[in-house]
Amino acid sequence: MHGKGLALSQNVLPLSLNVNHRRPRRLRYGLDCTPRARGKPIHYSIFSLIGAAFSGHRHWGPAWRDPAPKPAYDVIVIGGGGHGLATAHYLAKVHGITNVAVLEKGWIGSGNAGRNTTIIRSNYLLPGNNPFYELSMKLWEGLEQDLNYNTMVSQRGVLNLYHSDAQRDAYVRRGNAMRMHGVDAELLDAAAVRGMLPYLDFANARFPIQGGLLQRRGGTARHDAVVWGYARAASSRGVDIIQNCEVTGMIREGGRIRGVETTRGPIRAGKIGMAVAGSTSRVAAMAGLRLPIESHVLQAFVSESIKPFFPGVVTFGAGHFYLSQSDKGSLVFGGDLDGYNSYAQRGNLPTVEDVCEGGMAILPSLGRIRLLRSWGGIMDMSMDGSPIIDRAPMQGLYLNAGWCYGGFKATPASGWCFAHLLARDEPHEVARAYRLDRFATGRVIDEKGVGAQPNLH
Amino acid sequence: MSGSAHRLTEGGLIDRRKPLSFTFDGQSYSGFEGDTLASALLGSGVKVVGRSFKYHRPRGILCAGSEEPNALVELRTGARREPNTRATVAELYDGLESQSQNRWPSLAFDLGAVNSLLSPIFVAGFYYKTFMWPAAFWEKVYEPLIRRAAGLGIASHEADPDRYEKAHAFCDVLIIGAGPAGLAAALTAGRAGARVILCDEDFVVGGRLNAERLEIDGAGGAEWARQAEAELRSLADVRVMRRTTVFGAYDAGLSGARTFGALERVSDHLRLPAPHQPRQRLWKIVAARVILAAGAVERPIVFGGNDRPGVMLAASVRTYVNRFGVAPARQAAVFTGGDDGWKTVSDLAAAGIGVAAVIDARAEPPPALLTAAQRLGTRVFAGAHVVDARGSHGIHRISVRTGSRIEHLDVDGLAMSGGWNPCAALTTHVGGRPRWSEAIAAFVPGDLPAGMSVAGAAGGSLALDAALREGAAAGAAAAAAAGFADVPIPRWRTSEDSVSSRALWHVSGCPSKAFVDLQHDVTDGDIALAEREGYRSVELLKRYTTLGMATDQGKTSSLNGHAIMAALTGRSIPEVGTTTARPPYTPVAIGAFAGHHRGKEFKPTRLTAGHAWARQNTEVFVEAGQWLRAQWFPRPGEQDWLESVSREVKSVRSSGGVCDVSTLGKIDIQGADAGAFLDRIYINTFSTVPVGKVRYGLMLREDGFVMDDGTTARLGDAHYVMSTTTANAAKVMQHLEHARQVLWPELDVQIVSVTEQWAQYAIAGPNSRRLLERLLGGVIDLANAAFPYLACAELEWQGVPLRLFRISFSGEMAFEIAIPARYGDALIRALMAAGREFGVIPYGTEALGVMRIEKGHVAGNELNGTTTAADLGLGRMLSKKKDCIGRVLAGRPALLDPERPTLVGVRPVDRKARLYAGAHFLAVGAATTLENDQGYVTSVAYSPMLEGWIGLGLLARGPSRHGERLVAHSPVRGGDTEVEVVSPIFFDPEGTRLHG
Amino acid sequence: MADALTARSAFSCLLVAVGNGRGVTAIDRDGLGLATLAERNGSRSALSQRIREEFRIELPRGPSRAADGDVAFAGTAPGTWLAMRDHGGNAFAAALARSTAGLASVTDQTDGYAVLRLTGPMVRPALAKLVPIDLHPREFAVGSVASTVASHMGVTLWRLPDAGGAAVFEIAVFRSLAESFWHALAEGAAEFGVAIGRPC
Amino acid sequence: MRIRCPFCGERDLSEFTYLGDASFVRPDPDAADAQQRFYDAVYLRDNPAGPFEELWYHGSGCRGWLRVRRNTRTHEILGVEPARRQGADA
Repeated sequence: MHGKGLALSQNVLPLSLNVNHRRPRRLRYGLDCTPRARGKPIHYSIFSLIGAAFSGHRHWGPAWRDPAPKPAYDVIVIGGGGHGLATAHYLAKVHGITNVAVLEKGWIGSGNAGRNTTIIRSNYLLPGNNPFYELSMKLWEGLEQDLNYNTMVSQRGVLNLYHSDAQRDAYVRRGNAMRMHGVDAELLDAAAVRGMLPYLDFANARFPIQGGLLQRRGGTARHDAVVWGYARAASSRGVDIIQNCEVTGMIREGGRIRGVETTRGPIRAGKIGMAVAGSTSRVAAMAGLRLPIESHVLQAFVSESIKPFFPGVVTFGAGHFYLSQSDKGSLVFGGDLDGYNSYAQRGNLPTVEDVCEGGMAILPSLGRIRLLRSWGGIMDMSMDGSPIIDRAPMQGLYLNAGWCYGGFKATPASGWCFAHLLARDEPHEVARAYRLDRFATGRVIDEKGVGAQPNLH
Repeated sequence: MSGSAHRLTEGGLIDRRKPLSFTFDGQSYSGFEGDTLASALLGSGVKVVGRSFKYHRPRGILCAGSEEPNALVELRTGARREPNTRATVAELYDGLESQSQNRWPSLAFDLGAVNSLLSPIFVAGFYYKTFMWPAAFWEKVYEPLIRRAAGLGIASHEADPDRYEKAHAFCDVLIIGAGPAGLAAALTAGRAGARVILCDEDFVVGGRLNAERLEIDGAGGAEWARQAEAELRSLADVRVMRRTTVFGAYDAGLSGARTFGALERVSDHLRLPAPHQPRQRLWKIVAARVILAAGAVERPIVFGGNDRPGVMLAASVRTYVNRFGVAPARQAAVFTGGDDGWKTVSDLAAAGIGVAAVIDARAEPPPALLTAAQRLGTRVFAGAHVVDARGSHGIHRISVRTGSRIEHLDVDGLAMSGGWNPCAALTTHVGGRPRWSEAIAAFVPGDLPAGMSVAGAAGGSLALDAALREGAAAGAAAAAAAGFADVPIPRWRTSEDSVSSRALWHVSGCPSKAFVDLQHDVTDGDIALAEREGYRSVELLKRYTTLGMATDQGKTSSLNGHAIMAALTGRSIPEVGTTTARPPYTPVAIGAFAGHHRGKEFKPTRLTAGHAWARQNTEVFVEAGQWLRAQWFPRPGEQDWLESVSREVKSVRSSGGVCDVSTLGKIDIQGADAGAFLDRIYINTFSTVPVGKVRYGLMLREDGFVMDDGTTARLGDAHYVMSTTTANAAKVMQHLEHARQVLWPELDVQIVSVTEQWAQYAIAGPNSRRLLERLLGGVIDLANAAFPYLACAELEWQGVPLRLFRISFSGEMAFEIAIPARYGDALIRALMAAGREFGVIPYGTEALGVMRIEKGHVAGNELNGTTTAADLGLGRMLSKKKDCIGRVLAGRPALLDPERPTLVGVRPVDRKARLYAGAHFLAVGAATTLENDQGYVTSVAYSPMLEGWIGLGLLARGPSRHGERLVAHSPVRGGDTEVEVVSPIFFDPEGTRLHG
Repeated sequence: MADALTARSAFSCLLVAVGNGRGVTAIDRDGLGLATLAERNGSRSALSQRIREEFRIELPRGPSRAADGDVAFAGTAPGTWLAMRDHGGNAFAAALARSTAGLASVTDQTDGYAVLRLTGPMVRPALAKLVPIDLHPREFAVGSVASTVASHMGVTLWRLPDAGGAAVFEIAVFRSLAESFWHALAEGAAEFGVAIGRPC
Repeated sequence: MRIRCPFCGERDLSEFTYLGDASFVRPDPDAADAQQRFYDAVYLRDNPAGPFEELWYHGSGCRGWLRVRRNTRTHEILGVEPARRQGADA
């Protein structure tokens, strides 16, 4: 199909994407590889690494500074996860706003950034979502060069299996929407899926595999490295990353939010952005705000390390299961939410069983591979399964929330668009639909069509 | 080679009369019943059993338990191949096959070992700093190399041939660990009459009693454990579960009863599972009280070459000597931070194994120990450290540093004792945080989950008498708390057993690599690098260096790493903190969590009463949720599905057909307020439906979007029966219960699912009435006047209740007949027999789908949760006279937007062209962009009546655009088709055929 | 015209002995008359009175089963019972509806559930592989009733008086699930041996 | 997690399905600002970290709707009662 120029906002380079290619050229958004001045981190490369080897790696400095909070900033970003740090990075880099603090109550990446299954994809159906996630994918494709940090973005493909004609028709509709936006998508029949993954259960399946929707540019990234890479890049541009600094209240003057109370004292700012995922409702409550969000626990699992066993990412269409294999050799997999509101970063046994049943249903060779570790992340589940990037009703406060379990793949675009909103007070073109008032007007973005019940999204 | 040189001639819990043969890397060896693979390998003189993760360094056996980080092997072959199996817990069986991992071409000569030469570059996190240019090289070059190098064992791609199963157990007291503390607890709780479950991951009970030379009441520890087990097995309500690991603690309920996950390795000690036996069984144990008696794990010491084969934990050396009768070395040395290591000296000596030296980090070890050493002729290095161990395929020399003096000793085994870590993981799974104990220099259980107590070493009480005392007390207390009478708490006399846990973390200034995490090759230098780069939080340290992320989950490594980080940052260990332990305690096979829910048993299968008949007439079935439904009924000579389905459609419309519609949800709704209740559920009115009539209804979610549709019949003043779509039956039932119990409890309504009670068949087509008249033989007058469209009746036929409905999905004159399901098989056979002379045929879900599209009836593809009543052309059904669920929010601006895609029919302009569901509507010639997207095709069918493909779709302003031409754009399937927008009712728009 | 209708049990052609021994004995209860009895709002005491007169049975208020002769009522939800009569067939529900008219809603379930009677020395270990509830004699006494889930299938089970020194349970599963249920039961019980008893 | 069903007794989590905030009260559909009230009731949540009243459905048991009080930080169950007001059964 013919490529088309993407109509992205002025600070995104228009580009043309040929979906027939295995993958496009890595895009270099303001690629910047020049070594840092003294005091800044040493530029990472094989050469600096070899050099370091001779000195016993003694000259590596901290990847990011550890400053004390200043009394005031132009912008405060609450939440030192991927979204918050990406926001700070793009504020500094794209918008030149460097007097920025990122406040993290624990250690950076201690929330969902470090508790996900590292999948990246842009295979969305609805016009409100599709361009946003595709911008994210393009940012992923240039991330290492942008950050000078190997985030191990690995486009080994994401395959969604279908098991019925109705499911196939829904994927056709989605695949067509993706292609209409220049996103790569291919519909595979059962034979093609078997060719790719011969060891899936084709012989004895309760819900036979009829085919799949494939996005070859989808894949995985090393989640912790994304956090550290953004932190290092933002810090090197002057952003203060302040760990162990929990926000305990909002400083309100008139109708406006002027700053935050924290465990390390009050900090004032012209604008305050929230990027706190599962803690969204709690922080919003400090500003007297009720939001269309529930916090739910999503469990994830890793197996023991084994030699290369599974190439890309696959999702089961007749159960709750998705799987990939990390570069370290662990199978990384997950499934459905536990289904009840939770702020405890752990789940219960029925979900573990449900996920493993799904795994055995499509990949019966998993049987003897051992589950090594499980954990739970607190998802900010919105009422239509899509996020909110918008101004809060009261001045000075900005919302970045409702990521459900799609937060990781959204990290770059979330930061990009939130930075744009904070810098310009207007929504970024690809995030226009993520309004807070869409639930009142009915302009919901409901990919699954399950309505106002977050645990079903 | 002969193993004899490495086996003691007597002692231990192995049966020397029962030799077992096994292979490792293709070479045959022999061991004895009672061996683990590890003890059998050591007993055969095998020192190197694997290669490390990153540097591929030769590794031996470190431990004797489930915490082993080094000795991972591939067990069994073919589809049963098991990567990363810890040789220390693999029970030996005759014919066991095992291979070493992560080496090529061989264990002895592994090319991967070049990584060791590159180790100056391969430091913690090196991959984050490089492999970035050129970008396109990542997937193509760098990553494949990394992926091949990483990973340990190789998993089979063949389906696991073994069975797994799940089981549930309930008890008053769950005791985790059958060492001295656990046995004492079980004895007291069991004697009190409590229901006790005692689990141990080992295949013999006794724990440390089997590994040490200890005595209880004059009997040997192991012997005492046998007696205790015998008594426990004699108690009716006590269950002793060996080979069973309690791997996870989960949330409790109001009663305090808590769920635990446990894995029973039913057949792993056998060559093959016995008939009807699973390989493993997943237990879900609900326990009112829990006693954690899981013991403690010894810590390695971080010094140069501490990963060399032959360097072992001191207590594990004792285990191999005392329990397995194995001599791990001929001439050994012991490196200890406290008294504990000295026990290894005496046990080795007692077994006739030479002990060249004891290296004690303390300046002044207790005099008693010194004299004992003197008696044995063992050299003592006080205030000294081992700084290096040499011998890549088994150590032969160690370097001891005393002050500034370095001395070399030739030994072929080194036992190290760096202190003890209580196994407290299960106290933290549900949120508890461990507490630092200066007394034993380790983290011990802190705040405990409700209902849990800890006894013995798991709580930091390492000595035998304390373990027995605490266990007995905990057992009695738990039984009492569960409501059982107090029992006298037994006292046992024990032999002298002082266990010290004195911290010895790290020997600095070693000439060679000192390992913290042996499996992941994390060295003290990596910890220092992480500190320099700011990854100081224990969680960041873990993620950056992968410390503690190996298959042992840091049991032997995390605390040593944290201690080094504490020293580097000038903080105390409790200040540095510890990482959270997460389930499972030890790795659990994924197959066990799935149980028998795999293959065809992944989910239950629901079969209609007519299924046996259908099986005799077709092999083509389709999954509809959990149901199986006949998709079509092929006739001999028919080329493909399209020919069969088209024939079925034409037959129905020309003569008649019968279709099993039993899978549709049926809900019995009774009560004085049943009508009023339905008025609030449906957007249209049902309280006004006369008895004996049926009405089509549409229900919304409270957010105003369509939830489900179906017909509801009024059988009596206070009795309706509702039908739902097959897919939404359960959801609607839950929705109705919510409305009845939560929203309007004042209404007198009772609802019951009768989906399963009634087998129901649709009889459609011009001959449908004749068929029924023939079948029912005058039981009821079916003439239009007496039984018009939308009539319903309850009748009795041959002594069996029947329900008859005059409704139609196909647009033909049609009936649905329902009969108690036990007669469903008889009825379908009777229907087909009676219909034969009228040319009535069976039809499946495909023909049903074609006919509903021909009639423009909406179904699943249109009821997708994002459509409104108006979108589906059903807006007029919304009653203005009453409220119903979803009415208010259906009035939101976006839901009333005239631009919303609305139901239309579409036909290819070229009547021979094919249509594809999922194609998007674009104006002819418009650019293929989302901005130009006007809607999409929801359902398509080949209509044999119109002799071409037809479709339903949702199109912006659809109803006003009949006659317009558009492009149905489908790049991923079928390409573009020019279509004409038409009415969604393609066939018999006047509906005359309904009335026959 | 059609010849007399013959009823077909959901378990017909399914129940065959598995494994060795008679650890568990299964008996098909096809034909057991079943009906859901749900009290109308405000008719609790009147309904109890009516049942007492009609069947000499005190309607249980909790999850338990009260029987007299061939009739029994098992509490399955507040104000709701599963009524049963041996060999009662579909006629039982009709009769029950007549005798409780105005006080309760009655729904025939004779064909909705497939019911097995399970007994034998290993019946509890076999059931422990299916249901997540405690069947220990102290916790699940004779007359106890439970609606729960067995290997992803909804079931209602109740305990009858012991016979031949073994516990006796009856377990009802939606008719359409009979084959899947039997498969799950037989696979788990095979190690104990499953025998098929004569219908009673 | 185990939930004590007032009718069936304490049962495993897997027998229940979750709806959410039990404070939902269906607003007056005839109110002048009905749409705003329904939006508020259907979409907005307190989503507290700590004790929380929520609705669970015992779908694999008695099919009763339950009002469960549970701590969302610890998953501790604090109380359970039938959602259906007792008056209706009197």
